[in-house]
Amino acid sequence: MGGILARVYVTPKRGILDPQGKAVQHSLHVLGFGEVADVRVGKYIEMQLRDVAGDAAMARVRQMCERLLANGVIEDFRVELGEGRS
Amino acid sequence: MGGILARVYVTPKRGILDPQGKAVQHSLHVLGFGEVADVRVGKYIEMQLRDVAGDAAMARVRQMCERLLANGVIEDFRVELGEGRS
Amino acid sequence: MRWGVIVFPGSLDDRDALRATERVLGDEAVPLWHKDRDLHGVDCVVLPGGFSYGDYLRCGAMAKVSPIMEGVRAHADAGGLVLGICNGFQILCEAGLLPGALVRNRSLSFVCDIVTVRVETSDTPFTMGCRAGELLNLPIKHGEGCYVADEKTLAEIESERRIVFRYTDRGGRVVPEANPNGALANVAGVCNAGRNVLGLMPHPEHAVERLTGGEDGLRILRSVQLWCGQHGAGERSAPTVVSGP
Amino acid sequence: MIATAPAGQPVAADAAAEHGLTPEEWSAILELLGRPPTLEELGVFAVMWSEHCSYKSSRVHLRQLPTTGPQVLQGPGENAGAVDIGGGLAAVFKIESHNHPSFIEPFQGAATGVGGILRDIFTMGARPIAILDSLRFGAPDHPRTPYLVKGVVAGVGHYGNCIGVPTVGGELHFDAGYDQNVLVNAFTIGIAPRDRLFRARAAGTGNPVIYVGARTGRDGIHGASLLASASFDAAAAQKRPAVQVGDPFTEKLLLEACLELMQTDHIVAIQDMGAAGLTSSSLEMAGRGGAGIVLDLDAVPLRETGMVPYEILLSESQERMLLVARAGSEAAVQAVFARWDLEAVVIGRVTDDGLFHARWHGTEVCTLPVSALTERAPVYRRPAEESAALEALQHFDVNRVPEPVDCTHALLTLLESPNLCARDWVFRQYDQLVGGNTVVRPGADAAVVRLEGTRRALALTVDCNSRYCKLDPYLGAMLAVVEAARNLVAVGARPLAVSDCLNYGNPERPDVMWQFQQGIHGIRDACVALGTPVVSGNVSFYNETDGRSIPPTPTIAMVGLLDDVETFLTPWWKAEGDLIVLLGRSREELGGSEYLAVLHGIERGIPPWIDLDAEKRLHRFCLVASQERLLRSAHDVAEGGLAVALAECSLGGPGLGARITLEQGMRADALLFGESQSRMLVSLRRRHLGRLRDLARREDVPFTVLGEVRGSSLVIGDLIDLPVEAARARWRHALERRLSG
Ligand SMILES: Nc1ncnc2c1ncn2[C@@H]1O[C@H](COP(=O)(O)OP(=O)(O)O)[C@@H](O)[C@H]1O
Ligand SMILES: [Mg+2]
Repeated sequence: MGGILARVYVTPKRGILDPQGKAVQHSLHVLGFGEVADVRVGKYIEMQLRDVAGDAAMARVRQMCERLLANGVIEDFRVELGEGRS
Repeated sequence: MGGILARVYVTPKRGILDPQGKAVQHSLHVLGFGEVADVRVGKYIEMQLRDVAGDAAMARVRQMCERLLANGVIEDFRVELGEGRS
Repeated sequence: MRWGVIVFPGSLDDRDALRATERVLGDEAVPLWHKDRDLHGVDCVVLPGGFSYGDYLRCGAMAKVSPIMEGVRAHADAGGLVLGICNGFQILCEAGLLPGALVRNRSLSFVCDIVTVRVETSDTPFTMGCRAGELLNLPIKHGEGCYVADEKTLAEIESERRIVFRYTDRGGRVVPEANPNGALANVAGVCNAGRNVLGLMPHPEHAVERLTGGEDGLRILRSVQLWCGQHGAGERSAPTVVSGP
Repeated sequence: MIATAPAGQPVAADAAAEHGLTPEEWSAILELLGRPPTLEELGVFAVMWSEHCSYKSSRVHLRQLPTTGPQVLQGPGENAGAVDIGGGLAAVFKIESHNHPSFIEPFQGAATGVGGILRDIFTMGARPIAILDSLRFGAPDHPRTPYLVKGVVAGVGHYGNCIGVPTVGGELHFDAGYDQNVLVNAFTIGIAPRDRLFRARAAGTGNPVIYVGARTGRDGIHGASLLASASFDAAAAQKRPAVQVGDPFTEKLLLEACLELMQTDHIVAIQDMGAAGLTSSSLEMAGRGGAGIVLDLDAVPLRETGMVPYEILLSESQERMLLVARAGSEAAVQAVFARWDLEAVVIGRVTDDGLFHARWHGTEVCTLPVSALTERAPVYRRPAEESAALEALQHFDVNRVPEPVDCTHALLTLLESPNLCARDWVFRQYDQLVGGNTVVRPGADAAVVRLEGTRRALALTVDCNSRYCKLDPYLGAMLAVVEAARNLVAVGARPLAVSDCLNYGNPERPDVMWQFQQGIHGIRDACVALGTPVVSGNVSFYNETDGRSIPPTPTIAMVGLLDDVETFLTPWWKAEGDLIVLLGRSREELGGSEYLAVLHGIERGIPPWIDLDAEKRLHRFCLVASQERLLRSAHDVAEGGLAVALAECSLGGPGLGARITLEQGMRADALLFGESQSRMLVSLRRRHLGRLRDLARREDVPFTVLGEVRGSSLVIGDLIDLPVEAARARWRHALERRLSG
């Protein structure tokens, strides 16, 4: 059966220091990409889910984010659901 | 002027070992999320670009990915362009 | 001989590499600044351990684009010796001077320990003073030392005997329990096709004194001395190496 | 938030309350200024007068600690203390707490704690050479404990590993008393030429004040200062400031740039920006130098848009330093930082008017007498009274405790218990080697770090038994000092000096204040007796949640010196046939022992007694014996008593067994697991027995040959038969198993 593909985007909260983004921006400038005004580096997580219906899935994935995938103190997350590979 | 917001998705290549994805999947199972059949952990990078037109931007961002943001040996990347904050 | 140790922003074991080559081996050793392009005529350039650019984005990703790497590439193409230790190994892979890549340890946590590695070939300037099959006890300390490569690449480096070190148990057996980071085929170090560029996760420069970490690292550093002695300091010809006994 | 009031406008009493200032403190401010303060000035008063920055509850008591001695180069009062270690070198060290932030966000809290103490050290001109971490968590089975432990350990490792300073030791304890208030105390030691220590005294009217390092964001406004100055409760979660994220990479650049600049003489004064950021660093420099300072807040490099002066003054963004340079040195200073890709911006000047001026968009938002914020900060003699409950806690009848039927099983249970099992899982996550001078790594009684280019080495340890302190805050504090010293002696080092981190509950509670005073007295008496002055330290009050305080926890970091690094010792047996000797006397003392807690669930009684003279004789004996190379190993007898100490000698290193016979003469459990002080286990070659015994007689140290190193089991009379290999695996993996639940 074709399951569900969940896409999770975890990004540093606004206002929270993102040292990684800062360092990447610096290197891009050194490489001559001066047009880069700001960089934020986060996580992108793809999950294949089996045996779950779409509506239930959303709630489950949000739980996964709160309990493991994202750190609510310093990170925000966003979830998208799509057609999974079978 | 409102610049361009570039979204870059970097994902581990299929067939390349992704220890982090494996570990995350394991932890999710331990937490009772048995429906998770596969996990890939990648990066999500948001960049604010200034003074560039959309078509040129795409080419520039792909260069950034090839030269720095992604490692072709183990990673694939995808770029999306959108409306940036000004 | 003359060693050069590159200092990237966030290099940490650069001072240890300088101590090992200068104070312990008694060679000439100079720091090389990442913003330079010139290697100041060194025979062997060391990319030291550490967290260049904080390991942000990917280990070695940002170091690979610094000016000094142009010098390193030219040096390597001319047959000069390049030794990448830990973060240096990661940088060489990122720069494409070595095959494969290094990713998060399977445990997902940093590991500091003394491990046993087996010398897989003495047919490199870095191991010509060792016996193939010889066991060395060396420190490791890394969070991203899991060596990965696609099957084709792995098969290739296997057949070309370019896997220079493997993690083993104390008895020299290649077993999963002896693998500290999940590396494919227990790979601890590999070299390029020209055999003049070596990368390894363990730290030979931290095993050069009885009092601090043992002396097995000298087996590797002395091999480099030996090779440079035979090939004349400064000379730039691809290494032709007689296999050890 | 309060900071949205218009800049430079006067505020009223209610704002003071919001800032945690008492009505009395508010009227004191009005009196000092002769007018109501502006919002910015109020914020400055709030942080400078906070417990964390002003030490208002502890100052009068801290004065009792011994802080002088021939070895002391810098006592308390600067960024860190310093002692003379010979060869023209100074050892610069300090321990500091980061408790509340680590409870809110364990990884970043612990990481920024390490980052902060590292800055304190290189601010003095010293290159950091080692870190220790002292960690305390709640019961292992508390639902939040594993998460906190994993986060904190990963955070400590992240910062230390990434900046390239080895973490060579520490401690880890579990106690339900820390369920809601974990303790994360980080220690750093660095080395500098003794005649080139940098201090934080602003001087030279007209000299530029230069801001270096990371940009200023809204991180932790009122974080360290106010969080650490009020009790913790559900509401604290609301007032939670933006969490500080550590950037060890930037700090590494800052470290190298500062040390490079310190080779020159462009610097007049330098101070890191820690708690209360720009405000406290500029005020403390001005205060120490008796100078004034004017800051142009428009010049401060900002990370975020729309920041108001209140936020700029109080931000606790990490990886920033403030320095006063000689007039004319601006360009030279900026050149050094540019080489390391760091910003260095002139944001003010030193003045001679004794005032703190902060200007923004053409208005002066602060005009304050520096002394009002520093030496004229409030000082409290808070009421202190022993808790009524304590006496009951100290009373217990050992005869009601059944002796164990199977002592081997009892020993194994102890070896697997959270406070006694091996810490490998922790320190494997730390780079213990970078720098190339680590001689004794974590796992021994103390770490030994060679002094580059000399024959000497430093020994480092941090210790505290908070159960002892709970049962007797005076004796407990004394025992913490004594155990630390004994740990140094065990590796062959002469104790030099102390840095203490005094973690207590709410000082507004008389019983807590009493615990604190008793703790100070204990440290004072032990340090005076052992000749180890306190050269730096830190007080962390308000470790209390919903009215419940932590056990009193005065962690003692101690530094010792080996004149010849080759004479260092480790705890474990070295060779079959070596003799095993116990130094010191065992008494029937089970009060407050790990044995009672683990096997009988009893945490009562009176901690073991300490005879400081006997302790000193033991130290003298061990140091002579190690210098004359009469010993092959030494290990102090601590938590878990003689049996656990013997087991540790077998389980570590090569893993050799031993044959031991003990004179009975008291309860078997007291004999095996009692925690009598001033004891040390040593092993030696047979031929040295005579000389060692004579030495013991001369130094008047009780000397008992217990047996010999032999076989693959630890055998103690007919009480214990422990196969080393099997026990070792269980001891090593117990911690990880518990944490993975
Ligand atoms: N949090 C920690 N970080 C690093 N090392 C630690 C930590 N906890 C314990 N250790 C190390 O484990 C060993 C045993 O710790 P401990 O039982 O406190 O020793 P002792 O009882 O001699 O003070 C010591 O070498 C100590 O440095
Ligand atoms: Mg101890």
